[in-house]
Amino acid sequence: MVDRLLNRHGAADGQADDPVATVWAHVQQARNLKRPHTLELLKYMADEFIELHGDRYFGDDPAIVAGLAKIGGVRTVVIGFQKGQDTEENIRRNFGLPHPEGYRKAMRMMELAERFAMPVLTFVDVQGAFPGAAAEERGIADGIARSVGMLTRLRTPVVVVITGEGGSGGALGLAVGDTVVALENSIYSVISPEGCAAILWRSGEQSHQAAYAMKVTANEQKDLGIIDIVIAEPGEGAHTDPAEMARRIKEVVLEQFEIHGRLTPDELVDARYAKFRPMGPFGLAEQPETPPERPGCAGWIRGILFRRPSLPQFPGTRRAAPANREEV
Amino acid sequence: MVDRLLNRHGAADGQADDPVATVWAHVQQARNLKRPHTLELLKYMADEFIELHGDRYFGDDPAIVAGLAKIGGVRTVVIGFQKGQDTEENIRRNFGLPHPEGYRKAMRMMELAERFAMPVLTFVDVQGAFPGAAAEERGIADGIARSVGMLTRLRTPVVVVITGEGGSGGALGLAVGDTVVALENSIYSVISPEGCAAILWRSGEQSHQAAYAMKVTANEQKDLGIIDIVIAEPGEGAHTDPAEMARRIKEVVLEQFEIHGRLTPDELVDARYAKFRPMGPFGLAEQPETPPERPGCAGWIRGILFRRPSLPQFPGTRRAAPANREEV
Amino acid sequence: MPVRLPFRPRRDAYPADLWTKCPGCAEMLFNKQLDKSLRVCPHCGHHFRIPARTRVAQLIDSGSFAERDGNLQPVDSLAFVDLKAYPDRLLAAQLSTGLRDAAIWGPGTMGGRPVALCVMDFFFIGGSMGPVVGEKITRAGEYALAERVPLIIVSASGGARMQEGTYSLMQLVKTMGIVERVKAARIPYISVMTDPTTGGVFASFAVAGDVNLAEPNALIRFAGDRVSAGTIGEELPVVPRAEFWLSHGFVDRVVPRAQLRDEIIAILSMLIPPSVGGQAESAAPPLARGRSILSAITGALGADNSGESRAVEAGQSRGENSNG
Amino acid sequence: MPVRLPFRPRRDAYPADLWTKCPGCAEMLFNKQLDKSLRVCPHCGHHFRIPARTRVAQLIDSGSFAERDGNLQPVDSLAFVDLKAYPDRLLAAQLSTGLRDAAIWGPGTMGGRPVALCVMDFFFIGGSMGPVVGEKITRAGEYALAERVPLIIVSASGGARMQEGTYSLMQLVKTMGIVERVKAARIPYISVMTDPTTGGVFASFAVAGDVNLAEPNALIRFAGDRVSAGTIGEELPVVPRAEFWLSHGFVDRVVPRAQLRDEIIAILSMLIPPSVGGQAESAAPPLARGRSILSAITGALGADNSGESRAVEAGQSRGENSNG
Ligand SMILES: [Zn+2]
Ligand SMILES: [Zn+2]
Repeated sequence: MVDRLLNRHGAADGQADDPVATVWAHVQQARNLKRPHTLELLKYMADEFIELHGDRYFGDDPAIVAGLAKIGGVRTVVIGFQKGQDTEENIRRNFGLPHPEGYRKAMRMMELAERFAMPVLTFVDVQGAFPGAAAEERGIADGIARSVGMLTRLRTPVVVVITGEGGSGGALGLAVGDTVVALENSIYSVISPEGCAAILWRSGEQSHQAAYAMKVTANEQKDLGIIDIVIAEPGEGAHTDPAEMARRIKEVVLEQFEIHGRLTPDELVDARYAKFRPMGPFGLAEQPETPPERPGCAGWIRGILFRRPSLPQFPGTRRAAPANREEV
Repeated sequence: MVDRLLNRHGAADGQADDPVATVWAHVQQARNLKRPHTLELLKYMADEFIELHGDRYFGDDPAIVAGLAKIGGVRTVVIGFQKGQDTEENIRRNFGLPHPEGYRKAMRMMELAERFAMPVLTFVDVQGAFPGAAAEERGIADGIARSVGMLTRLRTPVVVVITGEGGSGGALGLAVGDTVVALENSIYSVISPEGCAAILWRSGEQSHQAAYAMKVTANEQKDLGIIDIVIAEPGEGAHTDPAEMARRIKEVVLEQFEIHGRLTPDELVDARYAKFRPMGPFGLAEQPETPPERPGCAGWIRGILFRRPSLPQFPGTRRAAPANREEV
Repeated sequence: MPVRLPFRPRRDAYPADLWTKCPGCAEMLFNKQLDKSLRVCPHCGHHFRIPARTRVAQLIDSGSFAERDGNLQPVDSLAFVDLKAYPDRLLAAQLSTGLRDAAIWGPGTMGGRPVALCVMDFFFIGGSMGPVVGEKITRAGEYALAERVPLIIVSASGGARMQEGTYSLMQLVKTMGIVERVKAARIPYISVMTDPTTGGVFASFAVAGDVNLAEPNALIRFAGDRVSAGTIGEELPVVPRAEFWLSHGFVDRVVPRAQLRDEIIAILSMLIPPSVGGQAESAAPPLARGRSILSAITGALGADNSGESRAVEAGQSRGENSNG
Repeated sequence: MPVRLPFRPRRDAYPADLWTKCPGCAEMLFNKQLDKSLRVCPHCGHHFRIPARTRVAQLIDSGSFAERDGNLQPVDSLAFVDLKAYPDRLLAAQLSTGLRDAAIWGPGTMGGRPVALCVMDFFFIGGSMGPVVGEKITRAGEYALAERVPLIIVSASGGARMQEGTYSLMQLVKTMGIVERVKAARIPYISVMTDPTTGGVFASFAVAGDVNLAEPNALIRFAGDRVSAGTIGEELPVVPRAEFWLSHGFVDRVVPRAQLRDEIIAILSMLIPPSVGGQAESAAPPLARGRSILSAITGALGADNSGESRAVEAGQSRGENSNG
């Protein structure tokens, strides 16, 4: 299956007969309950790990784990989503769906990292923030916003590894880094395929179609410039050889720490800002005015406004530069 | 009554026949429900006041009010405890007893003050933080500790006005300033007289005695160097002429803002630290060793260790300098 | 005041372009009257959603707004098709709103004070935030940062725009990135949440104001109905509206539309030191080492001449000290 | 291992100086064995309260602790009398504990790393904090700041000392003042809460560690029983012990006494960059402009020679770049 997915990405040569089904298989792979999570990967990657607990405001969110680690001898702050290994642990960890406390704990750890000159490593694998009442009323929106904001200015290297599902704002809260890495079978999306289908198709049944339309796979996201590095998974997927998976991640992470660590804190923060600043393409109309509200000009407007990237450029429209992406 | 209290402080000339009863009358005056609270005083003092709400974590504590004010034309952040004017408001405001949210709201306002170069004015009138389960488990201790800590480093002038009860850590959370002002009939204590009596006398009945022993009155606290300025109250107390009370407070506060505002932020923070750093006297034994654990030397140790301030200095003991206090 | 008719005619007696039925109280409201009351029902206080340009006109000093970057337009970078193709959705929205995307921004003045104002438009694909909206918010913030003028953002949004995929998600990073920089530069940022402010907009710049204002009864939430219904999360016992967030600590003030402009002006006059004479005011400069706090409190060059007598005195006495 | 007797003799058969009854499991424990197990019950894990000097000996490298300011002694500045005169209470405490007040501090080393250690003693008037305790904590912090070594404070306290009135309250300000400065200087501060840590000690330095550790089952609370009983506050449904605060987000780790020293050493080895060769390590210097992060991550002068090969490589390659 992995090979098939690779082929699908490598060339649209028709080997994958049903592209929607292929993407859905990829989504299922990303969600495989046996995939290694933060603590399992650390078991292989870290020389030593001391988990720290609590947000210093309300609680300790078991869906996000964080602590101090030595990885290849490098002192590191690690923060990651944590699903359970079995039903009991899944219930205790709220199926890996975080409350605001999780992001606030993460921010406390980021602050420690900055203060004690430790790089930050995050592991991202979450369908989205917990959508329940308790999370909402204690400010899950605020927790995500501030965590994202803090990451845009944190004066120490941040490497993000998307290991499974990178789902919407809940994932983004820990996914702003100098390098965003993704495992080959992982996905990244603005909303879960189910959520997208429910809203746009008004039916959860269309989640396969939604996943396809959103281009959720790691390699598609790399092509879009959202992800910097895709790490190939061993065997039939990360869960079949977590030790080898961890070894590959560790190699990439340490290399990235070293690259970003060469900068001064000012240079680093400027570079991170410059990385995300141009993300998201848009067009520039030569007409500074917005379209007039009159009938009959639809074709004219359509001609000016919508140019698929693959089509030749219409004279009246310049496409902005695509998102910068540094191959590291 | 005010005159009697003044006399009592002015000279121990026997006019106050029962000193314990006199102090207790003072405590009752400080607790008079009709005394003006933060919002009532602002009505008279502020040209304009915009209350802001919320701690951005959990809630908005009605027991602590905060916002932006212009006082004598000076842009100011005001934070203060707020008891109710009637039973209904008292219930809504939890009888003025704050939860952690109150201190966290206060810290958010302090941060705004620092960032936008506004001096901070706090009004203190609280028996102590709310001692219930919700406050405890959401970290009232942390809220107080961090609020105190932030005030020790805030880079803008802070003037504290104790208007009624300054009770323990709950009060202290808003009572660290460049100048600590107290109204004449206010009290300030490490614990409420009732709490002190319950612990030391093992009976709440002895609260009068405890208030006397702790030297809770504003003028006694000024003598101890804890309070810098005592403002005389009009008529039979602040509640009998709140407009005049507010006028006197405003005059002092604006003068203090001006004095502290002349410093640079570094100078100001250093001066505030230097003000609190020496608070609390202690002795220095010439013997560096701690007392030996043997019987029969009690008298010798007693002679070395305990010198009442009024007694001549024993050669083996130097008293540390009393707390610095600048008369401003 | 609304026109009250002596009797209630049949529904279809109201021409749709002249009358609007209030969803709050079911009263039929005369559109011209409704516009005069800023599209707030005079009977029940229901705040109707309003287009971005209407909002700008309500907030800004008349004639002072100069729209910027009006030529930014969305592209269909994912070639996204759901029940409709994304370009068709865009076109329909553009034709019906007269906007190229769901936000406009520009410099202007409020009460004579220069500001950078960005306003979202819910009528454009539910006010959803894709790259163009994120770019406009970012540029408004960059302008605020460069010119040291306050940033004001009025949100009205269903969240991130799904049709532009993770590019839309990245707008949360862009907007929080500039908000953090505006804050670090000590420039005031006022967020105004209007009905509705949800999803990724609530979870980025909208929640992150120095002061968060909200219109009465505005729906504000992160998890949408349809999204959370599909998961294990239980629903909130109440619909989370502006007043809910006031008591839960994330909104500073719930402000009726009629007072919104005045409140923003009043808050800005608190957060920004007065400047000299009739000159335009600007945000406080960073406190410099060796510079007294008073000079920052009272503005870079002193106090203005309107009732700031104490501040002037303070400045003078300081001057005397340094001469003495 | 404890001595298990084949039968249980009558209580008074145990000489009090040889045996201690465990309040956790009611087992009679042989004192010498109990000392060997760091005064933790081998049957039920009950952590007995221990004197400050015992705690120091358990934590610090043998012989490395040099007590400072042992001559600080309390004064009766309020001439305070309750059921007893304060000087009499002090004297009794001093005679029974061999301490002048409820805390001792000094520099020392843990695992070879220099630290500033301050330990409270609950047996001295309930470990209450007056000016002497506050002064010692402050001086420990000042030493940590001056020498750039980690600050470690072990709390055991009933709160502020009432007999010294608001002077005791001001110790919350002094201690938080120095804690804020230690943190701003990027020096690690580890707070260890032991049974009990309550009142003003919990509400100041004890809660404010970069890392907060607590011993199992330690009582930790702000509002004391007798205090809250006299007011309108309802009691917590459970007694708030270390594990409660772990789940409520204010304690990072609950650490059994046998692991405490090793955990502190391990945490410090994470928070402090390695130094060169056999030299004493110190906390990270502030990140300077123009200085790469790597140099801070790996220590001021480079990496040590024990398994930090990557860091060394990084340092070298950086050197090559700047030469090229
Ligand atoms: Zn209506
Ligand atoms: Zn036991």
